[in-house]
Amino acid sequence: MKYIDEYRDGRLAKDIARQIAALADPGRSYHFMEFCGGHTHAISRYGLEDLLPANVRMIHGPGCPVCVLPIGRIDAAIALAMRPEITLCTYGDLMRVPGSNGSSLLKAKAAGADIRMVYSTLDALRIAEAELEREVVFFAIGFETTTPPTALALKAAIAKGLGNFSIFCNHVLTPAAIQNILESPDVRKLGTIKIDGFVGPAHVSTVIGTEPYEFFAGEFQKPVVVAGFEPLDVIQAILMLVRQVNDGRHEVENQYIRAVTALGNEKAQAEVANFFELRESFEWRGLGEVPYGALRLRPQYVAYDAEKRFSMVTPAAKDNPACACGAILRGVRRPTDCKLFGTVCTPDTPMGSCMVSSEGACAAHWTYGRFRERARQVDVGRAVA
Amino acid sequence: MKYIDEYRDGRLAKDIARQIAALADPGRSYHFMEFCGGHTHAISRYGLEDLLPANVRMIHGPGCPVCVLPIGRIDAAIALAMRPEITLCTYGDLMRVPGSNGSSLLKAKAAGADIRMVYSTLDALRIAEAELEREVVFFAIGFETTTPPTALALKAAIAKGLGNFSIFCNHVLTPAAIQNILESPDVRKLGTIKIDGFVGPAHVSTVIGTEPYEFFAGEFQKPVVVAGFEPLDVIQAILMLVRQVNDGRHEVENQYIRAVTALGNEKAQAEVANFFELRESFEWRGLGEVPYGALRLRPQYVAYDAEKRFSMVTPAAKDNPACACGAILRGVRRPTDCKLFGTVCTPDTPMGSCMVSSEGACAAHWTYGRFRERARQVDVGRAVA
Amino acid sequence: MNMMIKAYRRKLDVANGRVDLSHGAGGRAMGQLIEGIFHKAFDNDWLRAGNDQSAFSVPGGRMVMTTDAYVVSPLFFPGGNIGTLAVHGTINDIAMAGAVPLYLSASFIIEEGFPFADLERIAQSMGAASREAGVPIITGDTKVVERCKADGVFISTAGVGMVPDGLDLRSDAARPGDAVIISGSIGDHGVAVMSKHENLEFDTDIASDSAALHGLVADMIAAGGAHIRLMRDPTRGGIAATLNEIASQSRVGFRIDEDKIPLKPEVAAACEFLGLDPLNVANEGKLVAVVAPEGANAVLATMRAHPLGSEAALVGHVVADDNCFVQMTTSFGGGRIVDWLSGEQLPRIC
Amino acid sequence: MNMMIKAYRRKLDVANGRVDLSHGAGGRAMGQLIEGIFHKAFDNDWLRAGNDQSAFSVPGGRMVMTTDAYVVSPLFFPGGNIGTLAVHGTINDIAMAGAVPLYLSASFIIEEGFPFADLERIAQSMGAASREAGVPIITGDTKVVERCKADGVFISTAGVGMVPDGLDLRSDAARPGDAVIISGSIGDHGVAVMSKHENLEFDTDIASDSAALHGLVADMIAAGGAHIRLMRDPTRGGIAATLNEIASQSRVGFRIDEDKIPLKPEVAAACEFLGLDPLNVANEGKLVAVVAPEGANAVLATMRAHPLGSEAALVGHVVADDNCFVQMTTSFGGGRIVDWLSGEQLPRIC
Amino acid sequence: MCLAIPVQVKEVLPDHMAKVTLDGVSKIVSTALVDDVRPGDYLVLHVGYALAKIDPEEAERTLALIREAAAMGDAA
Amino acid sequence: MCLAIPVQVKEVLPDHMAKVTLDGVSKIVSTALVDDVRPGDYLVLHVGYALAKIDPEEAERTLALIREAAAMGDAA
Ligand code: SF4
Ligand code: SF4
Ligand SMILES: [Mg+2]
Ligand SMILES: [Mg+2]
Ligand SMILES: [Mg+2]
Ligand SMILES: [Mg+2]
Ligand SMILES: [Mg+2]
Ligand SMILES: [Mg+2]
Ligand SMILES: [Mg+2]
Ligand SMILES: [Mg+2]
Ligand SMILES: [Mg+2]
Ligand SMILES: [Mg+2]
Repeated sequence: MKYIDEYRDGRLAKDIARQIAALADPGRSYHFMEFCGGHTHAISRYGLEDLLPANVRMIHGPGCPVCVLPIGRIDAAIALAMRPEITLCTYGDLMRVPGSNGSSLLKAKAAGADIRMVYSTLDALRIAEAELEREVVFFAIGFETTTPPTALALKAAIAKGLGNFSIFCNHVLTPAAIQNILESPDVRKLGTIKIDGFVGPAHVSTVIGTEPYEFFAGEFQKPVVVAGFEPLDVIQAILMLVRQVNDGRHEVENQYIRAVTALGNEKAQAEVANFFELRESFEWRGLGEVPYGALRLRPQYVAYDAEKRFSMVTPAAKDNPACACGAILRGVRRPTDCKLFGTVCTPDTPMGSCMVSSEGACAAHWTYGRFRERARQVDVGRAVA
Repeated sequence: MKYIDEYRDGRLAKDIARQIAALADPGRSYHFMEFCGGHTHAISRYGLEDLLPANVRMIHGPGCPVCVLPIGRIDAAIALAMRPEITLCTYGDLMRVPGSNGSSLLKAKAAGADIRMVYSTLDALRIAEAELEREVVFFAIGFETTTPPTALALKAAIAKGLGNFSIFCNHVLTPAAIQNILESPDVRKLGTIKIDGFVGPAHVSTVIGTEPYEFFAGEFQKPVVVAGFEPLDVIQAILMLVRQVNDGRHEVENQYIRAVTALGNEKAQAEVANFFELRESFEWRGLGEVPYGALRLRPQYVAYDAEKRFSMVTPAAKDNPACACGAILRGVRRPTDCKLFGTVCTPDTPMGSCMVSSEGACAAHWTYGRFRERARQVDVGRAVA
Repeated sequence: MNMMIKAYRRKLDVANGRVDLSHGAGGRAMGQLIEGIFHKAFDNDWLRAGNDQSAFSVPGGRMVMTTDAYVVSPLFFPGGNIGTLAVHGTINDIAMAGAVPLYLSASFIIEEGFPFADLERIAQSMGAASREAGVPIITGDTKVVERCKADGVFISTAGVGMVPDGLDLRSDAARPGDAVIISGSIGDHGVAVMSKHENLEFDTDIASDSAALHGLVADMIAAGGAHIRLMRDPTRGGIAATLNEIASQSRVGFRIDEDKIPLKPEVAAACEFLGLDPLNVANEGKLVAVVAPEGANAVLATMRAHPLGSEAALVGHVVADDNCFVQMTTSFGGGRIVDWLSGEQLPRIC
Repeated sequence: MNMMIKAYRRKLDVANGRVDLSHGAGGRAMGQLIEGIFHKAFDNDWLRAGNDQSAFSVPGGRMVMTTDAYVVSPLFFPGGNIGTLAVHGTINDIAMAGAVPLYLSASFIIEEGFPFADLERIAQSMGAASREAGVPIITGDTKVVERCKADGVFISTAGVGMVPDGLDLRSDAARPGDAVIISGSIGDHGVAVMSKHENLEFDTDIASDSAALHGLVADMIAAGGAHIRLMRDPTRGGIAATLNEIASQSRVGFRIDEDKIPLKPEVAAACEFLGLDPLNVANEGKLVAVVAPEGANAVLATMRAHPLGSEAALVGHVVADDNCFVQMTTSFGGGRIVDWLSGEQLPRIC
Repeated sequence: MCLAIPVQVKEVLPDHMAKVTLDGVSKIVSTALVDDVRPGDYLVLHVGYALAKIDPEEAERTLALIREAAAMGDAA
Repeated sequence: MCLAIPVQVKEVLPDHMAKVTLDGVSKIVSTALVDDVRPGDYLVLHVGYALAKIDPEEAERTLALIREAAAMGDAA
């Protein structure tokens, strides 16, 4: 597969890993956070951890839009979907995400709600056109990658005069989340946790470009390497980060030059800007309220905004207090530090955001990595004393 | 079963049959037409023919509303039912009646039409109330018995302001059909066919009373005995007819005095008169156009008249020209005289009206009586020379 | 540390839960459903072995195999439910060959949203029926389909059994002169189900006759095996369909006597309500046996001695008839044909 | 004059007709459907006998029985249809016990309105598949349910077969050191079906691998019967589910090598499109065999000599592991667990 | 045509409805077409509606006539 | 997050759509977010929409850098 297989060559990876080991200062440890679930998935799926030296450790960030969606938003979507006139269209990822009291869209569907999995906003539009007597709501979720397709669907619905199509908007913004993590007290407090650098988003960056990361690199003095989602991309980015740390640099570098530019996809940005505006604040599951961390429809499109159109309320819903996701998302703790991990909390019965999608830190570790527990008697990379 | 079992006592029947045989003049034959399919059914179902002397013969009349419904009305109902907004409610009897080109409501249902079998107009009303977004059409069919329930459903729909309920009216009238038969050229023409008397309807008469038959008895000089549908009722009525014929009388007698009065159910008549009016002419399958032989909704209820509301057209559709139903319904021929009987035409693949319902002359003979063919080498009772 | 085993599995919430698509996807949820409901209800070593098939020892000889799909609606009705039917019906088709039923398989197609509680009730009654009959359900399958792509649950069972040495019942074996015996009253099952049908709903105490007939059959074979020509359970289409099938397969006719056919007054009354002929109404715990004349009395006496045959009756005889007519002398004294029902058994008005 | 026989039966209009409720009602219409489509397609003496069950001779020994329901949507897909699956899948579950499949039963649940033409196409391919496999469909059942109470047609097949003397394959027989062999490329079936799925529709030449494996199995047993511990066909849930099932039933772990698992480039590409792991994708003509180390080479060589095993590969080994983990060395060089899929296999975006 | 059966009124219900019975089988039907329905009455039931009452005396009279005719036949 | 794959344009279709392919598997997707799409181009495909073009030269440059790093590692 062109532009895939080349970047999955394991022999090259082993060599690069050797180069990382050679460059990594044995007297210190390197903690890099990959913001994106896509990177988390690649790391776990390909067993990258096994290639890295013990003192280079990856911290799995909050970059999975499914994981960070608050329970209340799922509850609100379920309540909406249970209304007889509503057809809720959603990406398959959301079907199993648990709401309150063990509910989920999958169970709501079983209980009679008209919920359709779609592959694309194009499918949701098609449903709305074909079933004019239904109120078709698209459960929009995702980062800067997934927002432009939602914007185009809205644009098409307006152009076609589709009065039965609306959007339940849960689009969130990457830079705001990174800033939130860097500003969190435990990350800022010297000594408790150390993030030495970031692997920056791959596909989000195709849209927003590398420029938005310059601020963090400067303000927080952390190197950022934007990287593709293939395993060689990731390992090369780690090498680039190790080099920056060793050099004392904190620059934004672009490993994913084949698809990412400094300014990103300006056409996509413009489409998004036409239809969406910032929310002052939005809850990220695991992180809490993130200022300017999400989008909503502009007021002129209120008729297409399901929250307004159907007077949706987002009920308050708390995660299990024993769930350590918040700390995990900020790199302060690891999945196995959580008492619930692998017992009460598994991908079949997730208790917190990190277990919800296979890109969450806990789910990735459970699904791909838990065999390592036995081997790892002494946790050399443990950051919390 | 009270008021059923008493009238099914076979020993009494044999004795009455013996009395009929004793009274019947061996020098002549007696031909009585039972107008009603209910009588036809009872005669076939209980094997009454086997009890009667050879010179007393029953002719099966057109008294089955399913049989006499023209193909075009079925076609019209199917075309209506195929419209996506329509829910067509119908008595089960109509489901298998063939329209043109091998179609039927059962097949239309299989092809996707929303067709519901109901036991009562009450069920159709319930469906209309429960599914306000559907156009619920009741396929109304039947004689004077079945019309009052349709009238009451219409009354209730109006009272409830049910705007999605309407009626495809195919109600027909018994006296008109009897008159049509008596006035048909082959029946009038002396010598070709002889009807010596009528067994009058049971349940139709509970509604219209015995009075409407006085006209025929007088005008056509034919005895009429209104009779119940149980086999003893029928055999007693035959005895009463034999007596009248022997006496040279042509009176209206009432064998079914336990349920039928001279004036009938005036309340039911009034309800019908409130909502229905005569059609100048209506096609009876097998009989052709019968003047004043059917009802339609009064003009003030046009909104509830599916024919008007949905601009229904009744396409012209012809029976197989080899089908002898018309002559059979007038008593001129018998089912086995038809070339199609039992070969191309069976209850599974009916070609004409008499094979359509188990109360039709051909179907009753096929379903219950065809074993008699072998025995009956010489057809003593055959009326046509 | 065994994480697979340690991993907490939330208990199936049988009281309030519903089947969703994950229960048919081949993952842990499916495993939990199968174990928590089916294995528990059917409980036996074969299922516990967890193979995709089950093994058992058979003696050499003649075996029979049969299958039926059960799609009854409503799923629960007086006297049983779809699960008991699925056990009894398939056992009966084995027993009708004179065979000793040995094992059953069960395949479930479940509609998304189906309540666990109903599924468990069905599974439990299948387990009970199979234990009572001594015929274990040793292998099965579970599929889940989307809402409105099934009707609650459909069950297909298959079964195998061994035919006693020397016995060979065949559908073409009826001979003129043979006796026709019915094991009890007709129409109970069909009327019990129809009484709960949406638009027809009427009140009655009639319960389905659903029962496994292999015990009765074993007694019959012991008493008059050599004389029994064939047996059939008159299910869909009632005894009318069964007698017509036999007639056309054996190229004979029947002459039966309406007065001799056992019929409960309530069933007769319900048939009057619905305009149905009880001869067309389904049975699920009755059999029709065609028996050589010399064995008829012995077989009949044996049947009457069995609880499931206490009302057995000799209702008529096989006659030579090229037309394969099933003729009946009505209780009224006349003659009529008993035909298959044309089309579906619809409640009729006329 | 024989009126029953003379009575004209309008030919089934297979080109344009549809199944309606009368075809499930036990009357003549049903008989005509069954004869005109099923008996014609499956054509054998057992069905022609017209009994509610079919009889056959068996030698004494160990028999296996299995059943599966087939509800695949769409009904037709590259490489097969629901009917071929229903034949192959059940034969395979018999073959996985090392048994020689003998007979099949088939029960059909048909949605009102289903085109005769589609039904005939399905039945014909079932007949062809069963003849090709030498495993006749000897008994069956047909039910018709109302529109929107099924999804075109569902088929449940059951099957029986005889296990060769001395052979005893069991799910708990895997032992550390045993070799794990896969008979060919994985994921073909699931991808072929998904490629025709409504919302996912993509174009590809991938065809389902649907095939009957009993011939391959017979060769394997002849070559290394004593060394074969167990076999499974990795259907729903893919080889991930199959290996996890075996691991937990045998209380062992697996260590497999991603590089050695046969995978077609198009299947890999389709999985990229859909965000699926081919290890979770269904197969319908593949088997996983666990073989004692000393027999592995012989079994593998035999498999490669068979057309259905030409790409067979030894992909890993059984290891001792209380956690029953299925571990895989990725083609990238790292390690990972291969887990069951949680919930339904959904196309995912992330 | 017009299948109809004799049923007995068990209970008069509001809105011109009644619970009627035939040999242990009961059903709720409309009596809107018949006046003055009381428990114990026999009605002629057709498509869920009572069309007429059955007059017990006339029913007995009919049976008497039938028996009389049969007796004559028996004697014949 | 944001599963996306590189696909090649086989055919440009009206209304900003294109038929794209990956190793013999093809699908029709939207190219409304990317300008100037031509047959042979490689695109990054996400939820049915192309988000970006892939620059073949930069792709090669990345691979060269990777190989270079690997060579250093190999030597290490
Ligand atoms: S294991 Fe579950 S409960 Fe614990 S931190 Fe992870 S998601 Fe939260
Ligand atoms: S047998 Fe058929 S075609 Fe002939 S008269 Fe009767 S209904 Fe008409
Ligand atoms: Mg069977
Ligand atoms: Mg059966
Ligand atoms: Mg299975
Ligand atoms: Mg349903
Ligand atoms: Mg049977
Ligand atoms: Mg199986
Ligand atoms: Mg299987
Ligand atoms: Mg059957
Ligand atoms: Mg459907
Ligand atoms: Mg299997």
